[in-house]
Parts: sequence; structure tokens; C-alpha cells
Amino acid sequence: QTAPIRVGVVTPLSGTYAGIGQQVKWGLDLAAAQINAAGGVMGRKLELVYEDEEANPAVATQKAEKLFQVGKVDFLTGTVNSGSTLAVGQVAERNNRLIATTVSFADSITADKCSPNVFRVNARAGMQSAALADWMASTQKNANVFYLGPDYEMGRSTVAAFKAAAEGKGAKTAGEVFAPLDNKDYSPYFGQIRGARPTVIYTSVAGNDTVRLFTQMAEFGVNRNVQVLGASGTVTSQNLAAIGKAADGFVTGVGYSPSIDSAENRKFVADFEAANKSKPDLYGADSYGVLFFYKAAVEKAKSTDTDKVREAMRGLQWATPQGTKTMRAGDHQAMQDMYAVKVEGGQFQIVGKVAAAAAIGPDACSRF
Amino acid sequence: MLDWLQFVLAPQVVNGLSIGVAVVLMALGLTIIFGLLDVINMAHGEFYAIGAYAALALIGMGLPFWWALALTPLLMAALGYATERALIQRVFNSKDRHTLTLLLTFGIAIILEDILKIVFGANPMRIEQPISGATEMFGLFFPNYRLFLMAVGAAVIAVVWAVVFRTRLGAMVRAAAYDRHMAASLGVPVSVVYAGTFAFGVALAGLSGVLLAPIYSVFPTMGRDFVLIAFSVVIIGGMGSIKGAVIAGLLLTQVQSISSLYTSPVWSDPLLFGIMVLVLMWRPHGLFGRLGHG
Amino acid sequence: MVEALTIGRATAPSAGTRRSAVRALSYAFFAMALLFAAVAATLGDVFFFRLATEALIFGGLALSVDLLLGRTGLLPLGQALFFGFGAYVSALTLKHLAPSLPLALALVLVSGTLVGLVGGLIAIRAKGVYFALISFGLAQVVSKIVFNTRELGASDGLIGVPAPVVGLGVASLDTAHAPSFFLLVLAGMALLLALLMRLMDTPFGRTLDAIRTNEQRLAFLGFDPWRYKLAAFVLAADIAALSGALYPMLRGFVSPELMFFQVSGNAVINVIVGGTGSFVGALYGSALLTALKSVVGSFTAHHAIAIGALFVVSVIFFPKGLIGYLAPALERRWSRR
Amino acid sequence: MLELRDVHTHYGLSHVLQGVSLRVEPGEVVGLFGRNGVGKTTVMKTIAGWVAPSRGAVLLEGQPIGGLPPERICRRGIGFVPEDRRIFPGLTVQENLVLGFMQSPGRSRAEDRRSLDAIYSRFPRLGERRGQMGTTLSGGEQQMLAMARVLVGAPRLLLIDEPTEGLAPKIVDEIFTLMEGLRRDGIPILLVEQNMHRAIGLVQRFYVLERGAIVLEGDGGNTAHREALVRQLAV
Amino acid sequence: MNDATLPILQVRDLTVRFGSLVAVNGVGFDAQRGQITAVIGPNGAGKSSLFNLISGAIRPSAGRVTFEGRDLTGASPERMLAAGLSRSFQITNLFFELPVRENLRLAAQFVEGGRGLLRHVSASRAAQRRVDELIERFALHARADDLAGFLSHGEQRRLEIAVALAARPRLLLLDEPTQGMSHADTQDTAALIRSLVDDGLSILLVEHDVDLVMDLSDHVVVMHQGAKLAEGRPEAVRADPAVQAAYFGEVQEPAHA
Ligand SMILES: Nc1ncnc2c1ncn2[C@@H]1O[C@H](COP(=O)(O)OP(=O)(O)OP(=O)(O)O)[C@@H](O)[C@H]1O
Ligand SMILES: Nc1ncnc2c1ncn2[C@@H]1O[C@H](COP(=O)(O)OP(=O)(O)OP(=O)(O)O)[C@@H](O)[C@H]1O
Ligand SMILES: [Mg+2]
Ligand SMILES: [Mg+2]
Repeated sequence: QTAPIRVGVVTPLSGTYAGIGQQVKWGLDLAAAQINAAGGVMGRKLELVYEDEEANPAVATQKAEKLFQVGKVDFLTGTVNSGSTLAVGQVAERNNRLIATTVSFADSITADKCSPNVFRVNARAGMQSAALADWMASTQKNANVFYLGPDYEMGRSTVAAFKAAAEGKGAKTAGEVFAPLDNKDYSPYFGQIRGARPTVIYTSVAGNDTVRLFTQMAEFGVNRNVQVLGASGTVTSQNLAAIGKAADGFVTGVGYSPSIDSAENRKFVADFEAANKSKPDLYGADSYGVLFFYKAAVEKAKSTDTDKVREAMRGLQWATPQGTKTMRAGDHQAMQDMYAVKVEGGQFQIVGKVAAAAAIGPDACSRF
Repeated sequence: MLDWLQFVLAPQVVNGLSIGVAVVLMALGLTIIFGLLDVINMAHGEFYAIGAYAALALIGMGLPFWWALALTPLLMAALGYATERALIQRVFNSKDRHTLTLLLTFGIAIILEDILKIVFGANPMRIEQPISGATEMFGLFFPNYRLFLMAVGAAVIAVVWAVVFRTRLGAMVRAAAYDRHMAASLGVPVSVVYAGTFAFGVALAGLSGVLLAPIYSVFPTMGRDFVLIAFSVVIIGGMGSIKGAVIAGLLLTQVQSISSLYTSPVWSDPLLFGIMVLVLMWRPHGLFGRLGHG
Repeated sequence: MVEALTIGRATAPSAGTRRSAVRALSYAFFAMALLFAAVAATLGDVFFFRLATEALIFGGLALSVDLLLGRTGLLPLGQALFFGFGAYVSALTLKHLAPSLPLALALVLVSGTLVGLVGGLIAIRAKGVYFALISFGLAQVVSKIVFNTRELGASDGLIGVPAPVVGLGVASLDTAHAPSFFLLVLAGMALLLALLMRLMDTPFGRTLDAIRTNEQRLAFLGFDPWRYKLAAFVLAADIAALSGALYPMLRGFVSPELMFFQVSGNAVINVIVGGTGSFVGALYGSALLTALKSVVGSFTAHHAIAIGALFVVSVIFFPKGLIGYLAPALERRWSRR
Repeated sequence: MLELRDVHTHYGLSHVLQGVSLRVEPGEVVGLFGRNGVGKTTVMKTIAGWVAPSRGAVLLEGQPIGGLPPERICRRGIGFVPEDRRIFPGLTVQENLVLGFMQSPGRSRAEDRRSLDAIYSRFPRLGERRGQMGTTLSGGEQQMLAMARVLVGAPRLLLIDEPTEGLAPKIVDEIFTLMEGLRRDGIPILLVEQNMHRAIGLVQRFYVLERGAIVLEGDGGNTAHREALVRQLAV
Repeated sequence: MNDATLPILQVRDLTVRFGSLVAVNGVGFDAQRGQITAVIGPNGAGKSSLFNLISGAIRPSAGRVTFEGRDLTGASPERMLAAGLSRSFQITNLFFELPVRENLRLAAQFVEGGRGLLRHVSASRAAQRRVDELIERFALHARADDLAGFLSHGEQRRLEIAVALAARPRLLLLDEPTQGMSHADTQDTAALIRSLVDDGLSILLVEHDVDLVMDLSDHVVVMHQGAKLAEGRPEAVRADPAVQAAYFGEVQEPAHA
């Protein structure tokens, strides 16, 4: 067989998450080019087929179905919002194909809503909190944390996860507030934050909201003498430039940082920058890695047959820019080392690390 | 108690005020275009975004912020004029003007947003604040740029009001909006008036875009939800009423700002909407009716 | 007032020919749908069946928009609220009560009527643009609440909705079987369309037309326009909710995005492109745009420009929509013969 | 001054004016009579530029004006008072009047002021209500406003469509007195009026329109012509 | 209730203010059954406002409206119509985008008494008959299938009356029915109004055509600046010097604020 192996990518190329979709595409394109240049997968080339899901699960399912049925793809990846990942997972089950997400970090995807046809190669929310809480406990005695999240389910559950991890390590809670998603002006909340006199502010706002939040915190001096922490999506290479100096000192827990000091990563970052004139972020890196995951599984199974590949994927270890990852068989969640990274002078620097086994948490999937 | 007034309530009120001015500027453009042309400009938010991007581009070319502030409204007016002449004018005389122009500007909005994404990318950008520092007043900490924003906003509002209600130009525009044939027969150059009015509204949106770019970030969909608040303000104030937009804009942002002290912001939208419904039940045309039509 | 009417027709077409032209175009729609089904079934396709079913389901939503926009003269910018509501009620019923289509539809009808009534009482008071924006706000608020309610799956939505089997006397129909479900939905839409077209020939329906043209005068003819508008609003809510009820059977999940403005906006676009006031135009529009999006979306990430441009062009050059041009053309052919 | 030569006008497909030819000489008041729906208003609209003639010529002082946009025709000095008055609803009485100044741009503020004062002394009722919204005026008040609005622009030719429709006898008198004054001032008028008995005393010449064509032309002062007119319209 | 001697309409102290303007100021009069009562007065006297009050278009600030002995003050237009009172408008107010026949059918639907709301329109026999009658009576055959908006002004005025009449009211309010009609059509309309009265209808009429008013009406109410100036038989009213001063204009109008 020499026909190419077709991999479907359903990702938001327009809409709210277009920026993330861009990183996904860059990572995948780079990986496919490298794999094909090195002879492909079992002698077959990888061919990526893109569909825009507009960050809307209803569109995502339609597009996924199209790729499975009309596009005849063997494997599918790229979904960003967890709603899309969950819905597309169902389509995969119905079509007896496999998918992997490289971005969605809602715990449920590999816990209570796990699916035999869905894998996750990126770190989930719980892992990120674990790494960050660990770093906070080691640097701040008696941390008094104020929580500020975007007011929707994901923002709230991210705050809740970190709060649990932080309180588990002895931190106190100074207060919490949830601002609407796409909030324009955070100054109305600053009164509350000042009044609570926190030593740490943890936030789970993301994307464009972060730019405003940080700019305004600096404008009002809210972040003076306070350590600002946040979720992995809070400050990324997409919004870092726009935030500028206001981001300095920010720390988050992630599964990837361009500053990871290894030969593999240095090469990856260099290749990525050469191809895309932009640094990779965690989404780009995990999307890059997913094709090597698939490649390893297919080569192990010596087939693209769904059942055989699934078996091969379970427990599979494969190399990624951030080091070797292991796919846990019980819930299809990848295990990996987690990092605490800090923004300094517009660059992410690694300031702490938690081993994979300590970060991953229990297997809560009971479907398989 | 005094502490609470000074350190909790007072900053909240003043911050609310600066947001209020921003919202009023947006609402003003909307309400003028609606009140005078009977057009619901669904692309208003995109014009606001284009204003911010235009300033960004001008600054990128090496111009100082103040030049960008002055030039952007002019560029936006030209864009608005062209849009009206090329597109909106074509459906303006249909009897379904309301619906058709709403849908048309909706289509324009989709296109503009995507063009911004192609040209500038989806990632957020920002303009540095041209005025830095903060003023301490009565123990309150207040960024200077916001003070400037409020002053400019107030001046623009005053000028707009005077033009619409105190000049023959304003009367001409309102007449042309209601009855193009009769107005034309009195010598009003209706096509020019329509396009000019639209251009004026668009220029206002662009101006808000530049003014707000230094505090809010700049990205292609930046106008989308901002325009929602502006719409509620316009409805509550009465579509087409300038006075209504100003009063409702300031009032609503205060309600939001103060209520955020006590309630979860999940309730901020339902609260806003609840107020809107209550106002409309009490006064079906908003607080201050409308100015263009009977 | 009078001036505005001149464009296009010199004399009113006799109501009879206009309506039979629309009727012919309705038959044509369903004939083409059956033809499509025959071809797709021979090819053993599933994807296009599902896509077409989705077009029909959103066509149902467009029908409800047309009832308000094209007949009653109210522009609803938040009709997705009822569509999404129907979808959620149906999903919860199928998932937690029983996988039964009649049960789901019945519950959706009952609760849809109630919600429509509440929404109507809020929105109907407002007129014109105010109505449009109130309906928009209503949907905005409710979708945000759903988006934030953990019990409803919040932003993730609900997955794992089972596809029910419908007993049809001797035979039974599995909604998971794409061709069968397509035919079922097609039949449902045909029924709905027939009912709506018939409704417009009753005094009730004609009164809605009168409301569109001159609501204020109607009061002096002994009608209370408010009641008729409320009834139309509730009816439209039911139609939207019932259409929405079919969605989870097709895709197996629901998510808050179903209530977002995108969906409401698309429904209005479908109606405009298809032609307002004719009902079948809503179905044509939905089929056309679904097909178009599916094709254009694969070519470029900037399909939004294509859709926006289509929109601008159709509003400017074809404000009467497909049916608005096809029906008169057909009439002219008939009258020439 | 004004001449229509074989003018045809359509509304969509319906052929309303089917070859109308008429003249208004300088200083002349010309009546245009006819039953409902024969096309009198359409003649006025065609001259004023609200609808374009599909065939034939409309000439003002020998220059073709047919098909020009209304604002250009107005600038040439043709003032139009339409039959349904068309008061701008969101504008006050004064604002409605001030708009009339647009007809003659380039006048000084002082001249505008004077003509406004003159109008208010001619229509004191309008002066009393100058700050009121135009459409809250009664029907008669609105008619006065519509006339006044055109007069402030000092037109060289007036098109007046059914000015006394719905007016009290006293106001009808006033309107006719006003039009007589205009005639004395030498302003040419093309007048459509149902109140034929009053109008016949005012007009120097008249035309009768029937189904989109002129069927009778006569002299206002000629008794035989007047009788013909009454006969024509009574049948 | 249908006592033939009782006035069909009694208006007492009716008042409405628009801001500072008192458009109708304490007006009271009776309209007798089977008669034509005319309301005349200078432009802006408040006649249309009075009609708006009686027909339920606006609510009075004070006063009472009694129709056939029932107090209907401030009732909605549809209740007024249900009670048997219908009106036409001074400014033509039709369903311009619907055919003439449909305008009439809508108006006639009321005679079905709310039955068969969901049956096919052709099932409304009584309404259909009423429409045919009206088309016949108002000579609208030629235009029956045209949109109302395409009719000439005069034709629209005729349709306006027909629409007001369709519901078979017992009292008909006509606001300047002959406005904009040619002389011949005005004569036809006068004859028509007379025939309506012969059929037992009572009419309240606003008209500026004085000859028509004098010729038709049994009773005349004169309004001036919102208030009732005089009332009585046509000849008596015409002879009243106050009325002459205010309305007919033989005498100069006294200056007022
Ligand atoms: N906008 C229009 N569209 C189509 N037909 C029209 C339009 N306006 C008028 N008509 C038709 O044109 C014919 C002439 O109308 P026009 O208004 O000129 O008559 P008119 O002589 O002024 O009548 P009236 O005395 O009633 O005012 C009428 O038959 C009318 O139905
Ligand atoms: N909604 C309103 N708001 C303010 N003033 C009004 C309103 N309606 C009417 N008016 C005023 O009330 C007065 C009476 O108006 P109305 O229309 O009743 O007069 P009318 O007697 O019918 O006059 P006409 O014979 O000219 O029709 C007028 O001066 C008018 O300007
Ligand atoms: Mg006319
Ligand atoms: Mg009146």
C-alpha cells in the first residue's frame, strides 16, 4: 500500500479561537512535513485535510462526519473547545474511527465523559493546577490568594481546580470574583481585590481578555507587590506581545514551554520559527507531537485499522519536544512532566517542574 | 462607612463613568444612524474595530497618537461615505428598509471582520497610552488617560447634540430621513445627506475605537460585544434619541458597575436586559422616544 | 406611502395564480428532495443524508422566522432561543426519561408553548426594531444562562443522546439510520409547510398579513392585534422548538451554541435568500445555504467573506429572494400560455 | 414658461399619463381639472421629478427638465405643494419652514429671517405653533404649513395639488386669497383643485384631464368654456 | 337598552390634553338614533381629536362617553367596534399592500362574530356576502383585485368609508369622508350617506363642505379651540353670529392667545 494516510483536522480557523487554530495548523503542518520528508508512516505519506469548525460544536460534528465519510480520513485531530471535542468524539464512535485532542483541557474528556475513541495528548486542567500549586507552595509561605475568573463553566472549573490544589497545600483564600467572558473593563473589580489585600492573584481569563486585564491592572497599580498566577491559556505567545511589560512576573503551570532546555525542543523551536515566523506555544507543540503519536501507534500496529491502532496507542510511549509522553491506557490521558513557567522580559522561563506521575491524578474513566 | 464610600463606592462610580462615556460614544453613532436614517447599523462594532486598527496602522507608520486620533475619524468618514453610496443606498428606498439595511449591514459586518483578520491577524494588539500617570484626588487613584477620555467624550457629545438640533443641517438631515421626495423638492440633496450622515456615525464609531484602543485591546472581534451594550443603551434611551443615549449610557454603566460589587456578573446581562424590558413596558419607545420619525 | 409600492408589479397578481405558483415550487422542492434521497441511497451515502437532514431541520427554524418576519411583520433576531430550547428538552427527555420520539415531541410542544408564551408576553409589547432587539436580547440572556448551568452541561453541552426508534404500526423506523431519519424529517416538514400555507388562508392567517401592513387600523375593525401577534409568536416558538427537538436525534448532542446569535442570524438569512412570506422559500434558502457553506467552507478559512458577500449581494440585488423571483416568472409563463 | 409635450408616465407597467401636452405662460394661473384617478397628481409629480416621464418632454423656459432629480428641478425655481401635504413629522413647524430656504441657497440670513417673519404674519396660526411638532397640527394647519414652506423659498413657478382639501371655508377663503395675491405678484401657478367653482374664478386658463390625456382646454374667463367644463365633469 | 328614544351616543365633559394644549375641552352633546349629527369647526378646533376620543384611539383626560346607554369611556377601539361603533379616518388609513377585496374582507370578518378563525376564508359566507355587497354599493368592481395602495386618492377615500361600514356598525363616525373627492363623487357620497341613514344607521360626521353639511345633517355641533361653541339645527347654527365669526369667516376672527 502506498496511498497516503489521510488525517483529518477539524479546528477553528475562524471565530473566537482562530488564534489557537492557527497554532494547531502550524504544528501539524510542520510535523507532517518532517514525517513525510523522513519517509512517511510505514512508507505512506501523511496527508492533512482541514475543515474549519468555527469554534462551534454543531459545525464541528458536521465537518468531522464529512471527513470521516467523504474525506475517508483514518484519524482526526484539531478540536479546540471541549464541547467540540466531546461532540466529535461521538461522531468518531459512530464511524468507528479515532480522534485525539491537542488543546482541550476540560478534565471530563478523559474522566466521566471519556470515550474509547478519544485520546488526549496534552495536559489536562488538573495537571496544570498541580504544577502551579506546587510552585506556589514552595515560593510563598502563607499565600493569601484572590481568584478572578471569566464567568463561564471552564473559567470557574479552572479556578476551582487550582483553589483545591492550593488549599491542599495550605494557601488561604482572600476572595473570588467572576467577570463576564469578553469583559471590557476590569476596573470595577479592582475595588474588591484591593480591599481583600491578597498576596497572590490567580486568574483563569484567557486570550484577548488577558490583554485588557493585565493592562488595566498595571494602569491601576493593582498588581504592585502581588504575585500574579494564571491558567495555561492566560498568557500565551499570541497575546504576550500585546500585553507587553505588564506580563512580567506572571507564572503559570503548563505542559510545554519553548524554553525547555533539551536538544529536541531547541530543534523544534528553531524549525517552527523558520516555518512560521512565530514561536510555538503549548498548542503548537502538542499538535506537532500528536502526529508522532499517531505514527508510532500505526507502526506498532502495522495497520491503520481502528481497533489495532487503539490497542497500540494504549500505554504507548513516544518522543515529543517536551520529552517522552506516555498514553495512560485506563483513561486515554497522556502523562507528562509539568512545568511552572514565569514571564521575564517578554520570555517564558521555567521556574519549577513536577514529575508526570505526581501531576496526573487518578484515573476516573469507567467506560473502558 | 466613610471608608467604604471613599474607597469602594467612589472609585466604582468614577470608573463606571469612564466606561459610560465610552459606551455613550458608541451608542451615539448608532442612534444617529438609526434616528436619522432609520438604519440599524449592525456593522457599527466592526467600524469601531476598524477605527482602532486604523490608528494602530497610522502609529505603526510613525505618526504620534494625536495625529492618529485626528486622522482616523476622517478616514472612517470616507469609508462610511463610500459604504453608504456603494451599498446601503441601493436598498434605502425599499419599503423593507428596516429589515434590508439591518441584514445588509450584518453582511458587511461579517466581511469587514474577516478582512481585519486577514490583514492584521487574529491575535490581539495594543496601542500604548499616550498619557501616562495617574491623578490622586480625594485619596482616589485615577489614571490620567481616563480623565482625558471623559473630557473628549463629553466634548464630542456636546458638539453632536448641537449640530443635530441647533442647525439647519440637522433639520435637513431629519427631513431627508423621513420623506426623501418632499425633502428633495425643497432642494435638499438627499443622497449626499444620507451618505454624509452615515459617514458621520461611522466616524464616531471610529473615534471611539481610537480612544478606547489604549485601554482595551485591539482584535478583529473587539466590536462585537461592545456594540451589544451600545444597542441596549440605544434601546433604553429610545432609538434615535441623543439625550436618551447619553442618559441611558451613563445610568446603565453605573448600574453595572455598582451591581458588580454585590452580585455575580453572570447576572449583569440578565440585569441589563431586565431593565430594558421594564423600560419598554413602561415606555414602548424607550425613555425619550425618537427624533427622526413619527 | 404609495410611492414605495410602485416598484415591480403594476397590478396585483390575482391572488390565485401567485399562490399556485408558490404551491408548484413547494412540490418541486419535495420532488427534488426525494430525487436526492434516491440518488444518495443508491450511492450508500450517510454524510449527505445527514447534511440534508440538518438543512431541513434548520429549514424548520427558518419557517418559524418566516411566519413572524414574512407574514406578521416582526423581525425575530433570537429565534434560536426556541430552537435550542426544543433541542435541550428533547435531549434531556431522550437521555433521561425514555428514548421515544413522540414523548420528546409532546414534551417539547407543551414546554415550548409555555416558554413561547412567556417570551411573547415580554417581546410582543415592543414594535418594529424594538421587537427585533428584544427578541435578540432574550436569546442572548437565556443562552448565557445555559452556557453557565452545570446541570445542562454548561459550555460543553450534553452528549450521548440516544437516537429513538419510532414504531409505525407494522414497521419501525430507526432515527439513527440516516436515510430513514431524512425521510421522516422530510415528511414532517411537508406537513408543517402544508399546515402553514393552509393557515394563511384562514381568517387568523389573513389577520397576520393585515398586522404586517397596518396594525393600527386593525384595532378599528374589531381585532385585538396583540392577541394575534402573541398567538403567532407562540406558534413560531413551537415550530422552532419542534425543529430543534429533532436536532439531538440527528447529531446525538446539544450545546449552547445552538441558541447563539449565529443560528438566529442564519435562519433570517435563509428566509431572505429564499424569499420572505412564501414559507417554502425558507426551506429553499436553508438547503441552498447549507450546501453552499459545506462547499465553500472546505476551500478557505475565509468563507465568512463569501457568506457575507452572498448576503450583501442577495439583499441588494435580490431582496425578494429566490421565490420572490421564481414565482412571478412562473406566473408570467403560465399567463403567456 | 413651462411646457409639457406629449408626456407619458408609467407606474411600473401601468400607463397612467398617455400623452399629456400643456403650457403655463409667465404670470399665468392654469387649472388642471378632472375626476379622481385620472392622473392629475401624476402630472404634478412628473413635473416635480418624483416620477420620470417614460416619453415626451418637460421644458422649463425651453430647457428640458424631464427626468432630473427633484432637488435639481427645485433649484430651477419650481415649488411643489403635494396633495397629501407631506409635513415632516419629527420636525417642528419652524424647522419645516426653515427647510424651505434650501430652495434658494445663497440667500443671506437676514433675508431668510425676513421671509420667515412675512410668512408668520400671513399665517399667524403657524407663528403660534412654531415650536410644535409639524404632524401634531390639524389637517388645515398642515396644509397652511405645506404652502408656507414652499413660499419661503420664493419659487418662480408653483405646482399646487388640491390645496383646499379638508379645509374649513374660512381657511379655503384664505388660501384662495393667498393664491390671488400670488397671481397679482405675477407668479405662475399650475393648480389642481376639486373646488372647481372657486378655482374657475382664479385661473386664466384650464385643462381637463381624462384617463391620462387632456380632453379639454379652455379660457377661465370665457362663459362658454366654463359651461363646457361643468358639463365635462358632471357627466 | 336599544330604546329608540334614547340618544345613541352621549358625550359629557370630554377633555383631552396634549402637553399644555387642551385639544378637546369639556365637550358634551348627544347624537340621536337614525340621524346625522355633524361636527364642524375651524381647522385645529379638535374635531378629529374628539373622534379619536369617542372611537377609543386615545383615552380622555376627563369626561364620559356613553353608547346606547353603556358607559364606554376609555374603551379600546376593538371594544368600541364590538359595541357597534365604527369610524373612518381623515388621513386615509388602509391596508395599502393588500388587495381592495381583502381590505373589505378583513373589515367584514367581524360579522362572523369570531367564528371559524381557523377555517378556510371561503367558509366565511356572511363575510363574503358583505364584501360583495360593499363592492357593489361603492362601485369598486374594477379595482377589487388591485392593491389598495395603487388606487387614486379619491378611490381610496371611497374604500375608506366602505371599510368602516363593513362590520355593520350602528353608529358610524366619518371624518371628512369627501375630502379630496371630485364634485361628482362628493354628490355620490352624499347620496350614499343618506341611504345609510335610511337603512337605519346613525352617523356622526366631520365635514368642511358646508353645503353638504347643511344639506345632510339633522343636528350640528360647532367646535372652536377645543370647546363647543354652539349646537342646534343647521339653519340655526349657520345664522349664529359667533359661528360665523369663528368658522364661516364673514366677520374677522378676534385675536386669541
Ligand atoms: N404609486 C402608484 N403605483 C401604481 N399606480 C398608481 C400609483 N399612484 C397612482 N396610481 C394610479 O394612477 C392613476 C392616476 O393617479 P393620480 O393620483 O395621478 O390621480 P388624480 O387625478 O390625482 O386623482 P385624485 O383626484 O383622486 O387625487 C390612478 O388610477 C392610480 O390608481
Ligand atoms: N397627538 C397630538 N399632540 C399634540 N397636539 C395635538 C395632537 N393631536 C392633535 N393635536 C392638536 O390638537 C388640535 C386639534 O387637532 P384636531 O386634529 O382634532 O383638529 P381638527 O378639528 O380635526 O382640524 P382639521 O379640520 O384641520 O382636521 C390641533 O391644534 C392639533 O395641533
Ligand atoms: Mg390627486
Ligand atoms: Mg381633523
